[in-house]
Amino acid sequence: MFFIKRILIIFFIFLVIIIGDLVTYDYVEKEDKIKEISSKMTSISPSFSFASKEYKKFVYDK
Amino acid sequence: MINKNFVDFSILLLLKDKKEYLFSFFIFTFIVFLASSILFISDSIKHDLFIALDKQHQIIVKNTKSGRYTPLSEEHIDSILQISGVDNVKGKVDGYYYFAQDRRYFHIVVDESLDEHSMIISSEIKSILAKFKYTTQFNFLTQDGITSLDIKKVIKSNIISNDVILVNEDIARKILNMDEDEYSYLDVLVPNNSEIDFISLKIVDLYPDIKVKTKNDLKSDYEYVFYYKGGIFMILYIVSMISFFILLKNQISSVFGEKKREIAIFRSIGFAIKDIIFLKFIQNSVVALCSYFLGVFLAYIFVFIFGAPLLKNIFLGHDASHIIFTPIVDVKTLFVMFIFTVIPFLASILLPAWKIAVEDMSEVIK
Amino acid sequence: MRSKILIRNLYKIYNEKKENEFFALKNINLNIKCGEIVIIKGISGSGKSTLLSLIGALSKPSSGDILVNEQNIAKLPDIFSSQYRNEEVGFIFQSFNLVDGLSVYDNVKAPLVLSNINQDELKKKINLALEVANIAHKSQQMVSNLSGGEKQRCAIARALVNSPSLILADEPTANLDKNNSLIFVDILKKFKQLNKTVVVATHDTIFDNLAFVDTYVNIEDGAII
Amino acid sequence: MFVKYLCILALMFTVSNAKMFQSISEDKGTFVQKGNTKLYCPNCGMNLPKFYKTNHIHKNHQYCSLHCLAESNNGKKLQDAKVVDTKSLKFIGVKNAYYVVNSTKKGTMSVHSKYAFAKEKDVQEFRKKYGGQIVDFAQAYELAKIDLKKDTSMINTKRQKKVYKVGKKLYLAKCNKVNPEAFESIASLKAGLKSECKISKDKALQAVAVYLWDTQKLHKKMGAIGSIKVPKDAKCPICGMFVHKYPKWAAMIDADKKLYFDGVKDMIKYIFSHKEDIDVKNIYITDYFSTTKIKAKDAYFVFGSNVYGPMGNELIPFSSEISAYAFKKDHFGKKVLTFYDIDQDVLEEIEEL
Repeated sequence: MFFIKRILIIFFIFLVIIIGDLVTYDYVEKEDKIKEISSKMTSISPSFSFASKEYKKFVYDK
Repeated sequence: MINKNFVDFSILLLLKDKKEYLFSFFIFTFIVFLASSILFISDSIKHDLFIALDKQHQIIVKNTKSGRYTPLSEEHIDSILQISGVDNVKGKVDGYYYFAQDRRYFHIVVDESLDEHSMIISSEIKSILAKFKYTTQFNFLTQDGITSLDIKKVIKSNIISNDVILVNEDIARKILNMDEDEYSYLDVLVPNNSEIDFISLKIVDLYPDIKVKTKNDLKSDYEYVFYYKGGIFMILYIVSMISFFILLKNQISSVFGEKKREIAIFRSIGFAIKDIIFLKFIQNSVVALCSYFLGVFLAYIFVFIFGAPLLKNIFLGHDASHIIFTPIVDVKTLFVMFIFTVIPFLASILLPAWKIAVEDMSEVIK
Repeated sequence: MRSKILIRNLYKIYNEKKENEFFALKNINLNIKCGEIVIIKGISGSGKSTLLSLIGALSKPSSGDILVNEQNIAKLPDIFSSQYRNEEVGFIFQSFNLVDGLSVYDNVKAPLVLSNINQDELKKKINLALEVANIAHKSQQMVSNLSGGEKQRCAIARALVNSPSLILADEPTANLDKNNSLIFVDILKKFKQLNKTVVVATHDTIFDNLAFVDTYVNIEDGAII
Repeated sequence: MFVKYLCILALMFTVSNAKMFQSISEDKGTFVQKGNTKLYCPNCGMNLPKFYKTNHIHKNHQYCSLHCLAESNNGKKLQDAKVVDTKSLKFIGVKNAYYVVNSTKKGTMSVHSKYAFAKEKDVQEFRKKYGGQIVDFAQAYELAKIDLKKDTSMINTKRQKKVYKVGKKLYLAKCNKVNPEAFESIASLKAGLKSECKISKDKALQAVAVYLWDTQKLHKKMGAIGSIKVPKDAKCPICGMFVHKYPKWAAMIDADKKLYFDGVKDMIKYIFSHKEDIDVKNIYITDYFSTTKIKAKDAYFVFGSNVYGPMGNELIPFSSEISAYAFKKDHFGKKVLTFYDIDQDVLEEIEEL
């Protein structure tokens, strides 16, 4: 039981960290930023390259 | 059936054999960590892209000539406007400027609010320009010579703005070498969603060279890229599946080998078959649950708090240091992962444990 | 006195109806009364261990009945035969069959974890058994660090911890030196005082002609002679 | 591979088309008008150098195209007009001009292009390259008059869908208040706006001028705005379904109590059973194409098409006759009806489909 309690406490700490991070993240701001920029673009293509060939095709061909 | 003494005793036995379980524990944790990291990253990218798509018009029109993209003209706008059901057509200037010194492309996007001497850049571009000592302004090399723009503002890099430079429309045309009546894309506004497909067909009918993409097409493209079948995902999933099966084999053999005698001892002192199975169930549940949650938690911290240092490059390429992943936790997929890892893990232990438990143990314990 | 164990027409056949069919026990009839100490003698392979594991419900007979406390354990389903082993029987094996990696205390605790008793009672029962088996001073030691005799006593403590009325010992002295064997004989005496029914299967001559033993049974080729 | 894709992408912007065929730079042409409206077509306000090769002159007015010439003279016979020779860029009398119509080069303000030449040699050369038929001025002028109706409707569509919106936005953002009533022509309005607005591009200025002229002086419609707002709990009185789920099909009777329907068909059914209480002016429906609120009495209904509403076959409403007929053609409709054409027989016919 002691062992299980110890694990639960560790997980609880993790959970607090994660929930804290989730709650404090400003989704609205990020969403606004993305929407702001995407409303200026016509055809959005993600601005990143991808390691696989298929992916590059997707970004730069379409 | 569940009693404290029994659970305690199971844990005691688990800790006794911790060396054997530790290997499984680490492998399991690593698999879950890897799989959920991939899941978090792809979900986060997908989420951002879909938000970006939200603001898009329903139909995007591009022109091609002999398989290459060519600009569209005012004439295209005029004729598409005549189609009934189309409410508005906007021509947009958008393209890529090659920055030869760093061998990379900048995405030039029009922002009408800017004047002719300033631009807005992303933080990623800011750090690239800073490498070449462009801290307050940047000189674009155009057909008519140098166009110098001041950096007015730096915006945060996100999935679509990472390589973006926002400039005035005239400047964009200058940088991209486009004439006044030329457009890179057309945005077609169709108020009635059910007419979108029909209207895009009509546009293609009008100009066979034109490539029409609807919002739904784009959406399904993104879905496809982040679908488990797509490229890198398949490889990663296969890797984790294979290592998972290795893990299972390891775990089963540990039950079959030395544990056979131990099980027989417990049977002789009065453990019923169900007790043996329950004992193994408790032990392996502890291992599996701990690994699963530890894997998921570590993946979250790795991806969203530390920004997925190595994995990020696989997904976003090497120039994505400024992109921050939006924390998106898809509980449904995590649950599916739970079902597909923890359940087979437990099953693969309990079946051999049961098999051994029902054997005649009088020979083993002599 | 009441019958503790009543065995009737007991057969144990290995590889039944195959080419290498082997009769381990043939038509055994035995009556052991409450509080009796019974020594089953015979050379190795004569079937005495098989008889013991049948009495302890570790395996099932091919035919015949074993009545313990007037209950036929030969036909019990697993869940009840396990309960019977747990509550009624204490085993002492030749190879001790302790769980390596656990302490003496935890080994003795093993039979008790199935029943939901509170911590104090658990401790009391274990300590009592350790006292009886004279191993209390080593209760926190790992069993792998014990000598043969200590292991034996640990096994005895485990057999006693649930205070069973029947104790089955299979070649208890085979792995022990002379001294420790004599200690076991003393413990056997103690069992007699505690009014436990004890069945010992052995070929050790140390058990010959003991005054407190009620019955000697000789077994040869699976049959009582 | 990576570089290859990027190169293709980069190339797409380096392959640029030449400027419009009609356009020349200002110093190469002849402009007969005086004052600040010198470079603007008096009929439409468009920039003359930009469409120079289709310019026509009549009584000191320089028009951007044959379309504008015909429109501002109401199709009267004109023998003293002058036209630009496409080759030499000089004005010649229309009587001596050869016109090439329907060539593959696009015209100005018209679906059929009309270019004039002084010499027969040049005509043949042009025709070889771009096709089309050679006609004289009288024939070309007739053709322009025939095209006038269609071209005007096209121009109006474009203005309503796009130019007014662009113009309004620019006017509100970059211009001082201007009263279009004070100007006698769109060209002078545009010239006046030049000083009132912070707009340098001719196209943008044109949009503002067209917007002000058409909507404030000629009082043309800007195109409907707003849709029927359906409350969440509104149920269709005929079929009992929640209407807010189908905003594209919403219809409304704006009486003492507002009634909402999930389609024209259900609304008509209701109207037939409550004929005496309902004023036709209060009936609103949703235009299929623009999803905006329009009055039922001005609408056109397509019946028997392959588009289904929430209640199956529907009468699909449109704000203009043109779009109704376009829809009928595209979606295999049977008939186009006005609101007053709809009677019990039509309703029965729908049910039978």
